[in-house]
Amino acid sequence: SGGVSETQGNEGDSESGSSGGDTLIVGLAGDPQTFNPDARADDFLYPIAQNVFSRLVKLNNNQEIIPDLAEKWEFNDDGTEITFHLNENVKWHDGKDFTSADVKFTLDSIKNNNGYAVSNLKSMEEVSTPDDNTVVIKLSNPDATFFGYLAWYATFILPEHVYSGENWDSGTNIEPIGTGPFKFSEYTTSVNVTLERNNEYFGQVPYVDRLVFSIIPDPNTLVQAFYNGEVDIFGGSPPSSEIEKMKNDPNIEGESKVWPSRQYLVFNFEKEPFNQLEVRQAIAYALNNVEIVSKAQKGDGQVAEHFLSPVYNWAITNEYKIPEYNPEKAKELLEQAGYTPDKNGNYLNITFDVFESGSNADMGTVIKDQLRQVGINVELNILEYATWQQKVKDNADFEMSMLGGYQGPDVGSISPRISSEGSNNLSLYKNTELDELLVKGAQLVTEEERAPIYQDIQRILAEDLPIYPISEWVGYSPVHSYVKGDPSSDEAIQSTGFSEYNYVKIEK
Amino acid sequence: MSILEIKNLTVTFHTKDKITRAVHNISLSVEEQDSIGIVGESGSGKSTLAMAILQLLPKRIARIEGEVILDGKHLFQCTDEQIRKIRWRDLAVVFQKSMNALSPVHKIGTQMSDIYRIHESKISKKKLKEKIISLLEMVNLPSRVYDLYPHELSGGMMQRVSIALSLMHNPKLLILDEATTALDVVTQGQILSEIKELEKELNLTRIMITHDMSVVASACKKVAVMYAGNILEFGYVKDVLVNPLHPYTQGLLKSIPTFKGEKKNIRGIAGALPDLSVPVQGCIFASRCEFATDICYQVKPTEELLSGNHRVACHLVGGMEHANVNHS
Amino acid sequence: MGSFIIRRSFTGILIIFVAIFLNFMLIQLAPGDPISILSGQDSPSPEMEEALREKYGLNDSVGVQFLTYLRTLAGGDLGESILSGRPVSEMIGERIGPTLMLTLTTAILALLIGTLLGIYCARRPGSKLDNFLSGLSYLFDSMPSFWLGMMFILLFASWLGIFPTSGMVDLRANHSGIAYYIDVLHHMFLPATTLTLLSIPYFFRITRSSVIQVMSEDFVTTLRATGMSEGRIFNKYVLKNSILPTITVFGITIAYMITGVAIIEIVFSWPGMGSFMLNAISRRDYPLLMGIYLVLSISVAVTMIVVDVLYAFIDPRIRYSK
Amino acid sequence: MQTLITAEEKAISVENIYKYYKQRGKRQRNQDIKSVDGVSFSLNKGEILGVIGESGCGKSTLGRILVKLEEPTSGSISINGVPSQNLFKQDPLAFRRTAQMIFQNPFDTFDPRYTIAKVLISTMKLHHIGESKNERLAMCIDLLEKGGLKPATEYLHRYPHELSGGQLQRISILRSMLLEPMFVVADEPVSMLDVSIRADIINMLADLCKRENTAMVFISHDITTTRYISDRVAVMYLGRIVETGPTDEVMHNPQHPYTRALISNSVQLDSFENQQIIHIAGEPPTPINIGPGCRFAPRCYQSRESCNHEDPESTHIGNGHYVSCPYINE
Amino acid sequence: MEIKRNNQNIFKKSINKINDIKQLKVGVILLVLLLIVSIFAPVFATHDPYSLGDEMIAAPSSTHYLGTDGLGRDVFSMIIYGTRTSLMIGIVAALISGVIGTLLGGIAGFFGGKLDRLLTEINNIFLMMPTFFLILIVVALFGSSLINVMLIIGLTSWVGNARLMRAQAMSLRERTFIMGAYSIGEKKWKILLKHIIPNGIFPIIANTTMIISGAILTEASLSFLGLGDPNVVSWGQIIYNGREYMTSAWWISTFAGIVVVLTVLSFYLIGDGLNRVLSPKLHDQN
Ligand SMILES: Nc1ncnc2c1ncn2[C@@H]1O[C@H](COP(=O)(O)OP(=O)(O)OP(=O)(O)O)[C@@H](O)[C@H]1O
Ligand SMILES: Nc1ncnc2c1ncn2[C@@H]1O[C@H](COP(=O)(O)OP(=O)(O)OP(=O)(O)O)[C@@H](O)[C@H]1O
Ligand SMILES: [Mg+2]
Ligand SMILES: [Mg+2]
Repeated sequence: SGGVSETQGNEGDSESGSSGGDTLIVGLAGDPQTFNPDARADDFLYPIAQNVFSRLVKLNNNQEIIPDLAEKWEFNDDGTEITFHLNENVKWHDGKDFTSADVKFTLDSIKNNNGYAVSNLKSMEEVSTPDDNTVVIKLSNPDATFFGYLAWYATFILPEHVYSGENWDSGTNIEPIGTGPFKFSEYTTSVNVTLERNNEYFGQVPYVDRLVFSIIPDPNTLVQAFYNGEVDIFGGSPPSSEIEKMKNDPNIEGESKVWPSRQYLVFNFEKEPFNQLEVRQAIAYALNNVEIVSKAQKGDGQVAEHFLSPVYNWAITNEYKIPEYNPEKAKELLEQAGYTPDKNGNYLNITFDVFESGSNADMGTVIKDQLRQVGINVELNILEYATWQQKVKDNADFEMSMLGGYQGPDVGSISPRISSEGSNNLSLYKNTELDELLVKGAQLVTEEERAPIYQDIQRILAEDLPIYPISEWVGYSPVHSYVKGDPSSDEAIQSTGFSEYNYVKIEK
Repeated sequence: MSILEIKNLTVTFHTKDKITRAVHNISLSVEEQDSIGIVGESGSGKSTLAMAILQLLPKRIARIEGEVILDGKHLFQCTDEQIRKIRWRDLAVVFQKSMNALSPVHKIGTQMSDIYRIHESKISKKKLKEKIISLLEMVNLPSRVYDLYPHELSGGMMQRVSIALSLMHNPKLLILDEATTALDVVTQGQILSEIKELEKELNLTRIMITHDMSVVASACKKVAVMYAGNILEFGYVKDVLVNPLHPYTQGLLKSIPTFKGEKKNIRGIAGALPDLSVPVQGCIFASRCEFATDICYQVKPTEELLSGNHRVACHLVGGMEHANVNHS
Repeated sequence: MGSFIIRRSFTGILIIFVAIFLNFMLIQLAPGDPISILSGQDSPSPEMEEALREKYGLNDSVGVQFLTYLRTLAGGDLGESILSGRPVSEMIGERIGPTLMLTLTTAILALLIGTLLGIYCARRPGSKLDNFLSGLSYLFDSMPSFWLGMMFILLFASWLGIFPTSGMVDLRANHSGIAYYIDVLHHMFLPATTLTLLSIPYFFRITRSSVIQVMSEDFVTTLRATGMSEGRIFNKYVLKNSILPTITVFGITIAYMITGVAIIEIVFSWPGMGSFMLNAISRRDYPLLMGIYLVLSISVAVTMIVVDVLYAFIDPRIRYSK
Repeated sequence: MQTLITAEEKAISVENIYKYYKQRGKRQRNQDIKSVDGVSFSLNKGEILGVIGESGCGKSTLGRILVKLEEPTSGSISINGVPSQNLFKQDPLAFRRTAQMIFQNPFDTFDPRYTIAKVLISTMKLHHIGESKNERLAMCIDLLEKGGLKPATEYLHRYPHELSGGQLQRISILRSMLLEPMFVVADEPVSMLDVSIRADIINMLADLCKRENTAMVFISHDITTTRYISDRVAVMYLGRIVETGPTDEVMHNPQHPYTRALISNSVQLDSFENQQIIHIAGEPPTPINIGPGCRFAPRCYQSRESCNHEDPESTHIGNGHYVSCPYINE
Repeated sequence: MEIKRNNQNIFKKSINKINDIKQLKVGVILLVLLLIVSIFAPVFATHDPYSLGDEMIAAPSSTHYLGTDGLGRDVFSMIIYGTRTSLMIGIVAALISGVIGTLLGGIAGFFGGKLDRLLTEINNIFLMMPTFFLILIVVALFGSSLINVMLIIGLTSWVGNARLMRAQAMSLRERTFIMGAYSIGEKKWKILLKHIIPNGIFPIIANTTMIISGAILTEASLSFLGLGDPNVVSWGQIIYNGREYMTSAWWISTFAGIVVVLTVLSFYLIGDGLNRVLSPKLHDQN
């Protein structure tokens, strides 16, 4: 696809939505830090922003790009210009008209104020507004990732009359005005954020009257609040230890979806012993992803098999898969690299730095255990994130580490993690051939053109092993079964993004 | 007429691992307006005797036998409520450590008023203050003491406060337990003479516990010499001190240096108080007595009543030889 | 008394300044960088990072930053949070209310219950109840707070369903007026009970030993001899004499109210300083951290002064010495 | 005789000792507590000086200064003619051996967690007395038996609370004597003891002084005991010696009005029936705001106008008897 | 000879005393049990506590006495193996805190004056300090090891001890036997060490036993900050790891918690009993 999308009609009947009096409560793990969704990265604002604001285009729970404010769009031939045709008669929550000028304002502001998306939208050269309902974005070069980034994060379209000037970066002191299905109603610090139905919404007008985000920072408490029915939609992923129980609970529903987000090992190419290919390979053979996922991640992971995220299946090749679990081979490789077992039977002593988050520590423990079995003694360091960041990311003071995170919205988004100058290339891996391929892959537009290039990339990754993917993150957002129409449901999936609740009905 | 009658009073302390017989079968009668001094070494049971009369011994560990009759009332048969009424009205006490006799964080006036009201609640605030101040003046204390805290007074002043406190309701019987021991001589002399004067004024009967012979000598009519829970000798001060009959009393007097005349060699009584948790068959003093004979170790001496109400519990009394031998 | 307070306040202020300096250095020298953290791990944005570093003066040397901080502080300004860009004072102001509500309630409850139990046991030392409560106090002392909190949630919210799991208000019901306050109390019950149970042992033990000691003092015997009833001796005299150590413990409890209950606040999603502070720590929000620790320093200093003054007020012996 | 004794032969000579304590409370700023306010005396070897006076007159403070448990505000002390300041600087331990102190409360003189053996042995170790543990233990046994605590092994392994006050005081004296001091201060050594034990302790002290030729300052408020033990007495009032002289001279012929009052107030067994008590008015004053005149004047039964202005000099009235009162003959 | 016999007597006496005092007896037995377990952990453990079994979050049963944790490790064996680490951390950290608190408090209370005021204010500053960052700096400067964990916990928990000791020292320094020690020529600091501290230590011991449990629990939270050693099992880690399993597997943190309580109890009983042995007076009263 990637071309013109079909128009998304307003199938939902706005009248039927007003069942009256219903309140939908969604768990939220922390306080939003700002009410400008474009200024900074703020994961706690994100689910709120999804309901208050709209983008030009957005990603749904299947990682597909679907229309939002832009009804339809088209690329020019060389892929350097995108023309967006906006929905008509869209109104801001304060009643003012939404126009293409707001789009231009937003995109320009992100650039001028160094909003979070500024790096992602680097190739954006100029935004022009031929008329009130048309926006044209000119790119400096063809960029396959651009469109995805536009649909992803910190690219919500903001009203110029609210966010211009000083107001751009004023935290939660500004009342968020958007074009989304819900209007902001109130925010009580650390308690809740309440939204109300926006009857003027250009898409499906929400069924519930109020959407309340209940702020519960402790995941275990959130689990209990969810079981006890104080929260209707869990909001985010529960701790892995609970997933199985929830899946078996007839009163709880929720679909697991693989995300282009994965856990992978990184090896420091500038340090012994990981500058040796055999050692990296030995580790790859020694690890059993199946066991890691089943023990440490339980339900929130899926075993990784390829070097790229399986979400982009068109780019995946089975020719260059992750090495199969083979401990004997691992030992062979170590001996090949010139290591001999010491008196404890260990070929190697390595350190492994992991930051404390989710199941990272458990994964570290399992990895340690598996490596022990092939004669690699691991000293596991579990660090607080900030310390880890300084040690591993800034100072490259590590041997082996583990990283995770979003690798979308395009397959090319892996670039910062593996390209020589990539901002997230913790391995300090340098390969000019790979760099060229990454640039080329991003500049092509169609999947058919791009696939061979990304297969080449997978070959290089398999040969050099700068990273070792372990698992794909599986998003599982449980909801009570009386909640219908959550973003993954059939009726909603084609028109709502992650955490967007305008299709939700409460049927108790 | 006797105001206080103690009959065969025995007090034992039952602690975890032993039984201490602190007061042993004591009988004593106190006449109205008497002043009786009780002397004896530390641990001889003086305070226990007083506390038994006051019913202030810890109930859990102290067993009391015998009878104490105060002004016709059998104290041991009274209920708690009745005892509380008797305290301070009929029976008041002044303790040794007067510095700690009152709460350090309350003003003297407040505490005195509080105590006054226990037995006399229907008095106006103003009257009460007047009354307290007049009490203070009675013991030669300035009225500003009313507003002071205990730590702001010297030892002598606090002792006076204690005395004023005890005289608050004109008690029939006043017990002074080492009330002047901690004071220096000048203050002690002053207070003793003040007490004697007040006594005349208020018709007090007084029991004075001390280990200082000279205090008894100067301030009491009668004296009881206690040793290890027993009264060994009792009589008028002038009889007992001039003509001590019990070897223990004699020993005590011999260990005190004289002020006048040549410096006579003094000497203490060898040994120490016996372990009160071990029952003793014979005379309790036998183990330290230089004249002890076989009978002293075997048979408990009975009290001999001599002329002038002078009573002694000693097998050797009557013979008197030992005393003479020693005096030469 | 007046000059005493002034003198104590003076040293108090001095100490706060030393604390500000130490805090600043510790926080800055510790590994971690608020901007990179802010930028996230998925797709860091170097341009935004640079702009923010410039904005918050993080490119200056630590010394210069400290001076800048002092200068803004002198103007009565606690600065602006790096994370949210809002004034620190405003952010602290929003959370301090619920924290104070929870901790004051529990401190007072623990004080009352702990002290009463302590007194009760002190009057019967060695009794079965005394032994039982003393043992219990050690049990609660060595119990992790999150464990007790979670147990309460499981028991009273999940199993019995008589109390809400967490939060401060019922978001569905949206109460107002009297109903609102009842709702808040209903929500406060579990966290308050947990905290109270955890802090009772301190009050219990301190009161117990202090009362036992005072009970053995001579003046108690005097008062008994006057025929004063046990109740009055106790309530008026023993209590005032034995209250001093309890005041110290209460003072320290109060001083730590703002930051000391973070874990319980998080377990029960109580909208206080708890999660806020831990978040500020993990994200290295320097100005916010400085603000929080400044509040803590001031409350410690003030408490110390108040405790000293209270001591002097209760115990006349302390009043004019030292 | 007296003129022949040179300073060198004096065991201890004390000149113009002052001890002012700073008042810390805010009310009485700048008003010192004049605990000891100009005291001078000297002692020969083996001589015992009794110091009497009412509570708070500075006896203990003086005692502590003499053995350097406290520093005087001004004044000098020489032992055997050498300023104790120098002695102490040269070798503090040696000084401690020279001057010893015996305390009032035997029950609190020893660390409650130390056995008697440990107390004595640690003292020996500190002063390098004895070589081996066994030798020291033998010395302990010897010492205790000499001091009348037989059999010594009975006592060695007891804790202080397992001993009587008399026994403890003996041990306290023995510990001091272990160091063979030149000079001992005994601060009310028997006031906490029972009458029946006091005599033995006093005898023990007196004997030791005579035997070892040790000079002693015996502080007490008990007139008869002081008379019994001391060769000379000094009567203190508010930080000053108001009268001093040979014991019987001062006791039986007191000159200063305060001494007279003091002696008449201390009841004696041998004269209890016809005692004439001299009353002195008022409370013992605190040594804070002492006026310019005679410090006893405010309470003196024979004070006159001039007493309030002139601080009387100490005058010799013969036979080594000194009195600080100009009106003694009236 | 003589001395030898005495020493024997003292040894026998101590044993007798231990037998006499119930709490000491119970405490010592508990502690000895713990020590035996910590030394001979492999003998008692039924499984390798580091190997991840296939039965995850299994309830207590005859194969897994106390069940298994989320990674399939045997909780019983983990607790057994964790004994050494946790005991050591608890004891050493509490000792450090006790020693520092006792010394600083003792110095402040005993010497008094300016030193006292200075130390008291330092004490107050410690109350105001963000210990979290102190810990991070220590990790950054000295790396992470168990020694550092113990040091850090000890260094940040002495304030209460110092306060207690100061009060004790202030009242003890007025006692006659301190004056007596001066008068025989004992030096000031020696008096502090030999007399003031031993006589005033009990409240500090009681308080320090509580620090033991604090340290055992803190260790786990520190290991998440990069201080400490996730490579060695400890009770604290078991408790914290069990946190997210509290609904599904209560046994993980509960049993480890009970062991911590027992340890604290044993130390409290020993502390209390020891005080009775060391302070001869109390012993007799007992
Ligand atoms: N509460 C108690 N429990 C156990 N024994 C006690 C108690 N009170 C006193 N005794 C014992 O009773 C005996 C007598 O003590 P008491 O205090 O009556 O002596 P005392 O003659 O007043 O001595 P002192 O002159 O020292 O005051 C002592 O052996 C003492 O140990
Ligand atoms: N360390 C000190 N600080 C302040 N004042 C002190 C100090 N030591 C003693 N004083 C004061 O010095 C005066 C003399 O005290 P000292 O103890 O020498 O008297 P004393 O004659 O020994 O009395 P007593 O007979 O009661 O033992 C008293 O007023 C006392 O309050
Ligand atoms: Mg008594
Ligand atoms: Mg004295």
